[in-house]
Amino acid sequence: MSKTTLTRRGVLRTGAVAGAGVALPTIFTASSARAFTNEPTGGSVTLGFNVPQTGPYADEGADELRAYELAVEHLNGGGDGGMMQTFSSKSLEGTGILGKKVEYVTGDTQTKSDAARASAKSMIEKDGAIMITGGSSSGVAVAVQGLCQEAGVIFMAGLTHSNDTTGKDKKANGFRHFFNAYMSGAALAPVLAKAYGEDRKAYHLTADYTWGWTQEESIKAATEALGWETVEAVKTPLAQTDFSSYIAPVLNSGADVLVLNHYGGNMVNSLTNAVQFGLREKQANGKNFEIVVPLFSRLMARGAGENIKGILGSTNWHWSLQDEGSQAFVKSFGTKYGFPPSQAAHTCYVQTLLYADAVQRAGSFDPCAVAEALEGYEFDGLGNGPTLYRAEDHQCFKDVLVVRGKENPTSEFDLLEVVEVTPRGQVEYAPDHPMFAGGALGSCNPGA
Amino acid sequence: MGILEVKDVNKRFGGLKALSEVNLSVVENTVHAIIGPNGAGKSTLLNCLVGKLIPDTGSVMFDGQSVLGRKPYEINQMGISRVFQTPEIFGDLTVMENMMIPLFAKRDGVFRLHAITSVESERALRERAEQMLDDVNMLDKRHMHSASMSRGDKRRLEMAMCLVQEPRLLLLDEPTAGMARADTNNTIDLLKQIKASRDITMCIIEHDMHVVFSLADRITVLAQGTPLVEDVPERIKGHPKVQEAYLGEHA
Amino acid sequence: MFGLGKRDLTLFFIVAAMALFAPFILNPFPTDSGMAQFNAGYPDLMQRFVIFGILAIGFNILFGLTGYLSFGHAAFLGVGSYAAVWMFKLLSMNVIPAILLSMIVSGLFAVVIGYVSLRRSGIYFSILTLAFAQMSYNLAYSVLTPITNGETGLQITLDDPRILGVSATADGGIPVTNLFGLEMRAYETLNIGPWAFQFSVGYYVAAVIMLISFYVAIRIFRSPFGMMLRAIKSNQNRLYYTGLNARPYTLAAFVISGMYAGLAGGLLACMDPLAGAERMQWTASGEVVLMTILGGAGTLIGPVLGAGFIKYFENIFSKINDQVVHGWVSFLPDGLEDLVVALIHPFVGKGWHLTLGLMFMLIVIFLPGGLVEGGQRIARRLRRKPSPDDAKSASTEPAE
Amino acid sequence: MDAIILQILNGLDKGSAYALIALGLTLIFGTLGVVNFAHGALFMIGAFCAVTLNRLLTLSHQVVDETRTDFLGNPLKVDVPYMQDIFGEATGAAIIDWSVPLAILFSIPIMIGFGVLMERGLIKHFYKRPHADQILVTFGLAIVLQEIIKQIFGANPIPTPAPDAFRGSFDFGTMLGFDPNVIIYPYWRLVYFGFAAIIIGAVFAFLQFTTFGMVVRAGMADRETVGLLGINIDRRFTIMFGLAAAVAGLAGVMYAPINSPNYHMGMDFLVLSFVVVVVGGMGSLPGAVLAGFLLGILESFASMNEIKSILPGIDQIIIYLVAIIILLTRPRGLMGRKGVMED
Repeated sequence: MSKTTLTRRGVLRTGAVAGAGVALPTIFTASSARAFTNEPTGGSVTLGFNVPQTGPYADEGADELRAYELAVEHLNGGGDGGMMQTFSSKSLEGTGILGKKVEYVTGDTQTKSDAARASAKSMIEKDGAIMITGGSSSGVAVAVQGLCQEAGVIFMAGLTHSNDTTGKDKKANGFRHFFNAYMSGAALAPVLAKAYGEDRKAYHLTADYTWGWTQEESIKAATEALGWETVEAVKTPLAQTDFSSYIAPVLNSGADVLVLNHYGGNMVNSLTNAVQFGLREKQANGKNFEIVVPLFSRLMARGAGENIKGILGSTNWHWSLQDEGSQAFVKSFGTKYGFPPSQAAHTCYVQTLLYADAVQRAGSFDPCAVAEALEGYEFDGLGNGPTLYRAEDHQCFKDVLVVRGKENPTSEFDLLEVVEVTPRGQVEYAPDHPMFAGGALGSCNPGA
Repeated sequence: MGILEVKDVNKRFGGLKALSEVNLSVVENTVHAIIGPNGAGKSTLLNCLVGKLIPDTGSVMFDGQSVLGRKPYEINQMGISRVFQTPEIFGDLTVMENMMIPLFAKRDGVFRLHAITSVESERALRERAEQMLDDVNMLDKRHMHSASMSRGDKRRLEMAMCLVQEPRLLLLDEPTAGMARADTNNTIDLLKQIKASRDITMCIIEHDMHVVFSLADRITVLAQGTPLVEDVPERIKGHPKVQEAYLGEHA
Repeated sequence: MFGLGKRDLTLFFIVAAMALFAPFILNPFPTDSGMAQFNAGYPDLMQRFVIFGILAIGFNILFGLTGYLSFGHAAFLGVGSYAAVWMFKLLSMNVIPAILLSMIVSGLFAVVIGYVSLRRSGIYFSILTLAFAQMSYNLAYSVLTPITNGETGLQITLDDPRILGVSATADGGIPVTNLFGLEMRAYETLNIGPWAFQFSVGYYVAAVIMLISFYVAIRIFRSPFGMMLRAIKSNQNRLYYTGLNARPYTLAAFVISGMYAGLAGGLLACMDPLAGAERMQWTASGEVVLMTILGGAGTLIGPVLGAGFIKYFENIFSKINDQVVHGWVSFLPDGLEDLVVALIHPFVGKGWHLTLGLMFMLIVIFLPGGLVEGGQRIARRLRRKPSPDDAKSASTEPAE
Repeated sequence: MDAIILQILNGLDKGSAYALIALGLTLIFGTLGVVNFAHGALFMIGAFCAVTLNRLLTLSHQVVDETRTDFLGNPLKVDVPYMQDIFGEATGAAIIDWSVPLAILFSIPIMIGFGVLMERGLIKHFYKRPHADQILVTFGLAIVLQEIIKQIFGANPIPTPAPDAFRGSFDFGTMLGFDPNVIIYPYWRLVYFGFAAIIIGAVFAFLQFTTFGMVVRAGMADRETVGLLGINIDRRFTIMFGLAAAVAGLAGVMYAPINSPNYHMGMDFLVLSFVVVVVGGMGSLPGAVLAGFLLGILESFASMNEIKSILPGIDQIIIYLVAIIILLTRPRGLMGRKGVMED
C-alpha cells in the first residue's frame, strides 16, 4: 500500500522545512491531488475497529470485534449476508464497498481516552483507515470522535450512552447509532410508573463521572415528571469496588426505590451489594423496595448472576427480538460463534453496514459525502424498527427496549426479557433540548 | 580559652543519665583524647558536639559560637569534621569524586545548584583533591570505585575527605576500632603525619590505649557520664582513679 | 565540544542521528509486506517515543541519581497536559506558550508535592508521592471536571476564546496546534520503491526538544549537582557531616524531574490537544518506573530505550489480530497454520499485556541492569574479550 | 446516631478485608524483605479458586429438552451437573450451593503450593536485589497471572454466590432498640468479618506461641544471627511465604461472594493494600491490622452524605489523605520499626 498523504492545511513550506532542520531529499512527492484523508486508491479499503481489548470491558470489546468481523465478511459477500438481506436500503451488493474489498485493522482502546486516541491515530496514520468505529464507553467515544473530526475521517460510535456524545460534544464527522441516557429515561419512566406506581421515592447512586451525571439527570427528570420524588442522589467513585458504605444508609433514607446509575463492573458490584443487603426483600413506605438499573448490558449483567432477576432497565437491543432484521443477525452471528450477540455487537455491526451503505449511496468515500448521505437518512430492517439518523446531531432515533431480569433463564445468555418496546416517538427530543445544549456539530472535515 | 568549650552538659535518655555535668576544654592545635569504659558516655558526648543530639542543659561553644541547635551540616560548615567508627564514604562513587564533594561543600556552602559546569572543569579543586590523596598515599587509587577498597583504605579516604576541608577541629570516633595491629600502626603514623604537617585540633575517642598514648597531648577520662580526671598522658597512666575505673578492667 | 566529554558527545550524536533518521530506522519493512505490521515509523508513535523518552529521562534524574522512587510522576505529566490545553483554549494554538506554561505549572506542583514528600525517604516517600498522584487523578476524574472535563479529557472546542488566535478557522473547523504557523500534524510522505517514510513536523519539534532535554540531562549527570545527587543515593549520613544539606538537592532534583514530566505532558497535548485524567493514574506512574528500570536506571540512554520498548509493545503488539497472524503463516499447510495461529494468539492483540509482563520478568531476571546491560553484553561479546576487568569497569561506570 | 453505628459496622467489615490482605503482604515483607507486587494477584487467584471449585462442581452433561428452544430455534440443551447425578438432586444442589465455603479447603493446599513454588522458583533469587527489581519482577508476574486468568475465565466478573443460608441481612437495630430496618448488615459480610478475625488471630497465635513462629520472629528481627545459630531459616521463610499466600488466597475465596471475581481485582486492591501496610508501618503485623481497620472505618465515614456535602469528593481521596497525614506525623507509619525500607 503506497500512499502520498498531504494535508491541505499541513503543506510543508520550504522555510518551515529549513526551520525544522530537516534535509529533505529531492525525490519528495509534490502536493498531490488527494481530495481527502486516506482516500483508498487500490482495490481495497481499510476500516479501523478500535475496541477495548484489555481492561474491564475487554469481553465487550471482543464481542464488538466479532460483530465487525461478521460485518466485513458480509460486506465482502461471505456468509449468509446477515442483515444485508433485511436492510431497507438495497445498495450493498456483497462486493465490498464501491467495489473495493473491505479490509480492517484492530486496536486496543484500553478504555482510556488517551490510549484510544493513540490507537485511532495509528490506524489513520499508519494503516490508512478511512473510518474508525468502536468503543465501549462515552469518554472514549467523545475523545476519538474529536480526533476523527480533526483528522478528517468518519467516526461511527460503538457503545456510548452519554447524552454528550451527540449533545455538547457532537461533531460533524461523528455518528451514533446507540441510544442515550435521555432515551433510557423517557422509555423507562412510564414502565416504572406502571409497575411500581407513581408515588415513589427514589435514591440514586451515580458513578461520579460525566456519563453517570447525564444518566442521573435524565432519569431524575423523566421519573419526576411522572410524580416520583428524588430523596437523595449520591456520587460514588469510579474506582469503588465495594459499595456497601453507600448502600447501607439507603433503607433508612425514606426511599423505596434504588436507582443504580452504574455501568460495567460498577453496576455488577453495586447491584450485587444491594441485593446482599437484602433490599429487595424489604418493605419501605408500605411498598416493596425496588431496584432499577437504567442501562442494562446483558454481557456485564452475567457477572451479577441471580441478582438481576426481576430488575427493570433499558437496553438498545436484545437478541430475543422477533423482527426480521434481528433474527437474521442473531442467526448468522450465532451460527458463526455459537452464542447470541450482545447489544454492543449489534450496534457495531449496524454501524458498519450503515457506513458502507452511505458510501455506496454517496458514490464516494469522501467523509463529507458520506456524512451527507447519513444525515436525515431513514432506514429499517436493522432491528429497532424504522430509524432516523437525525441531521442536526447525528443521533439515531429508534425504538428503545425496556427489559427485566428473567426469573427462569434457560441458558447463560437468556438473562433478560423484553417488557416493552418503547416506540421511537416517545423517546424523541428537540435537538436543542437543554440536556444536549452547548455544542455544535461544526462543519464536516475531509482532512486533506 | 580552648577552641572547643563544653560546659555543664547534661543528657538523659529516659531514666538513664548519659552525661552529667560534663566540662571539657580542647586547646587549639592539640590532640585531645577522650577515653573511658563502655557506656561511659563517650559517643553521646561526641554526638552532642556534632549536632546529632542536643544536650538537655549546658553549652557547647566552638570558637566562641554555640553549636547547640545547629544541624550537622551547619556545624561542619563552622569547621568541625567527623570521622566515624565504621568508615562512612560514598561507596557508589569513585575515590576522586569522594574527595570532590567535601571540597564543593567547603567552597559553595550547604547548597548550590551547580548544574551547568562539569565536575571535570573544576581544575583548582581537582588539584587540591589530588594533592590530598597524594598526602595519604592514595593517588594511584583515585579512579577506584570506593566501595571495593579495603577497610583501611576506606578509613584513609574518609580522613582525607575530612582533612581536605581544612577543618579547625577534627573529631575521630574510635579510628582504629576493629583494625589489625599493623593497620592500627599505619593509622597512628598517618595521624602523626597529619598533626605534624598542619595546624589542626583533634579530638579522639578511643578504646585502644596504645593509640591514645601515642597521639594525645591531653586526655579526659570519662566514667558513668562524668569526667573523672583530665591531664597529660604521662600522669593519666598512673592515676589511681583511672586505674580503678578504666584500666583496671583491662589489665 | 558543547562542554561534553568525548564519550558523552559520541552518545549524544548517536541519539541525535537516531532521532533524525527515525522515520527510516523505524520503517524497515516495505509497506505491502506482511512485516509492515512491525513498522513503527508513523508520526503518532514516533512522537510518543520521544515524548515518553523525555519523561523517562526526567524521571531518571530523580530516581537514577538520588534513588528516590517517585510513584506519582504521572501527576506532573497530567498537570502539564492540562496546562497546555488550557493555553490552547485561552491564548492561542501556538505551542511555545503552552509548553512554557506546562513546565511552570508542573514545576510549581512539584515544589509543593516534593516539599512535603521529601520529608520522608524510602518506601514512605514512594507512598506519599503515590498518594498525591492518586488524589489528583481521582479529583480530576470527578470533582474537578469543570477544569479537567473529567472522563472525556480536556479538549479544545469551537467556542474557546483564544485571545491571541481565532476560535474557529475560516471553514468552521477547530484551529490546529502550530509553531508560528507550522502545523504540528502536517507530514510529508516519501515513497522509495515499496517503502513509505513519513516526516512529521510534530515529530521533529518533539525530537529537537527531546535532544535539548537529553543534552541538559547529560550536563546534569556530569555536573557537581549530579554528583551530589549520586552522593545522596550513596550515603546521606556522610553528606550531612560533610557540610551539605540533602533536602534542597533532592527537592531541586524532584522539581527538575517534575518539569521534565510537565514538558512531556505539554508536548503530548501539542501533538494531540487532549488531556485525559488517566494520564495521572498510578498505572501511568508505574509505567514510567518500568521504562526507567527496564532500560537501565542511572544510565543516560537506558530510560529512552525503556520508553521506546514499552510504547512499541503498547502500540504495535496490541494491533496484531488473528487475521494478521494468519497472513504471516499462510504459507503453512492449513492444519499447521491454525495450530501456529492458536499458539501465537494468546500473546498478541488482546494478549499484549501478557507478552509485556513476560518481557518484564525475563529482563529483570536475566538483565539486572536493564536493556543497557544487554547492549553492553552484546558489545563485549562482539569485541571478544570477556575479561573480568571489563566486567568491572562496566559496573563501575555509573553512566553510559 | 444510627448512621454512625452503621458506618462503624461497615468500616469494621471493610477494614477486615484490608487487614487480611495487608497482613499477608507485610508478613512477606517482614520475613523475607521482599516487596511483593504480586500479592494482589494471590488474592485474585484465591477468589478464582472459589470460581474454579464452583465450575468443577457444576460440571455438567447436557440433556435435550424438546419442549423448549434455544436462541437459534434449535431444541434446548439443558445442563445437568454430575453432582446431581451422583448425590441426587437435592444433595447435589446443596453441595454446589456451598461451593464457596468448600473452596476454603480446596484453596489452602493450592495457595500454599503456589506460594512455595513462587518463592523457590522466583522470589528467592531476588532477596539480594534492590527493591526496585523486586517490584518490577513481581509486577511482571502479577500481569502474567492476571492475563492467564483472563484468557481462561474472560474479563467479565463471574458470579460466585454465597450459600443460600447466608442470604439477606441481620437486623442489628432491633437489638439496640432502633426501629426495624435501620441498622441492617448482610450475613455473609458478618461471616467475612468473623473469618478475618479468626485468620488474623491464628496468624498471631502461630507466630507468638509456636517454636516455628518464634524462630521466624527472631529471623525477622535479625536474619544473620539466627542463621549463625545453625537454624535453617530459609526453609522456614519459604513456608512463611506459602502461609502468606494462603492468607491472601483465603481472603480472596471469602471475598468472592461479596464482589463477583474478575481478573483485575488483584490490581484494584494492590495500591490500597500497600497504603495500608505503609500506614501501619512496613513489617509490622499489628500495624497492618490496625491500619486496615482505621482506613476501613474512615473510608466508610467519608462516604456519608452528610460529610460529602461539606467536603465534595472526600470519599475519592480519603485513603490517600489519611496516608499522607499519618506518614507526616508518624515517620514510620503507626507501628513501624526504625530503619526499615528507608534507604
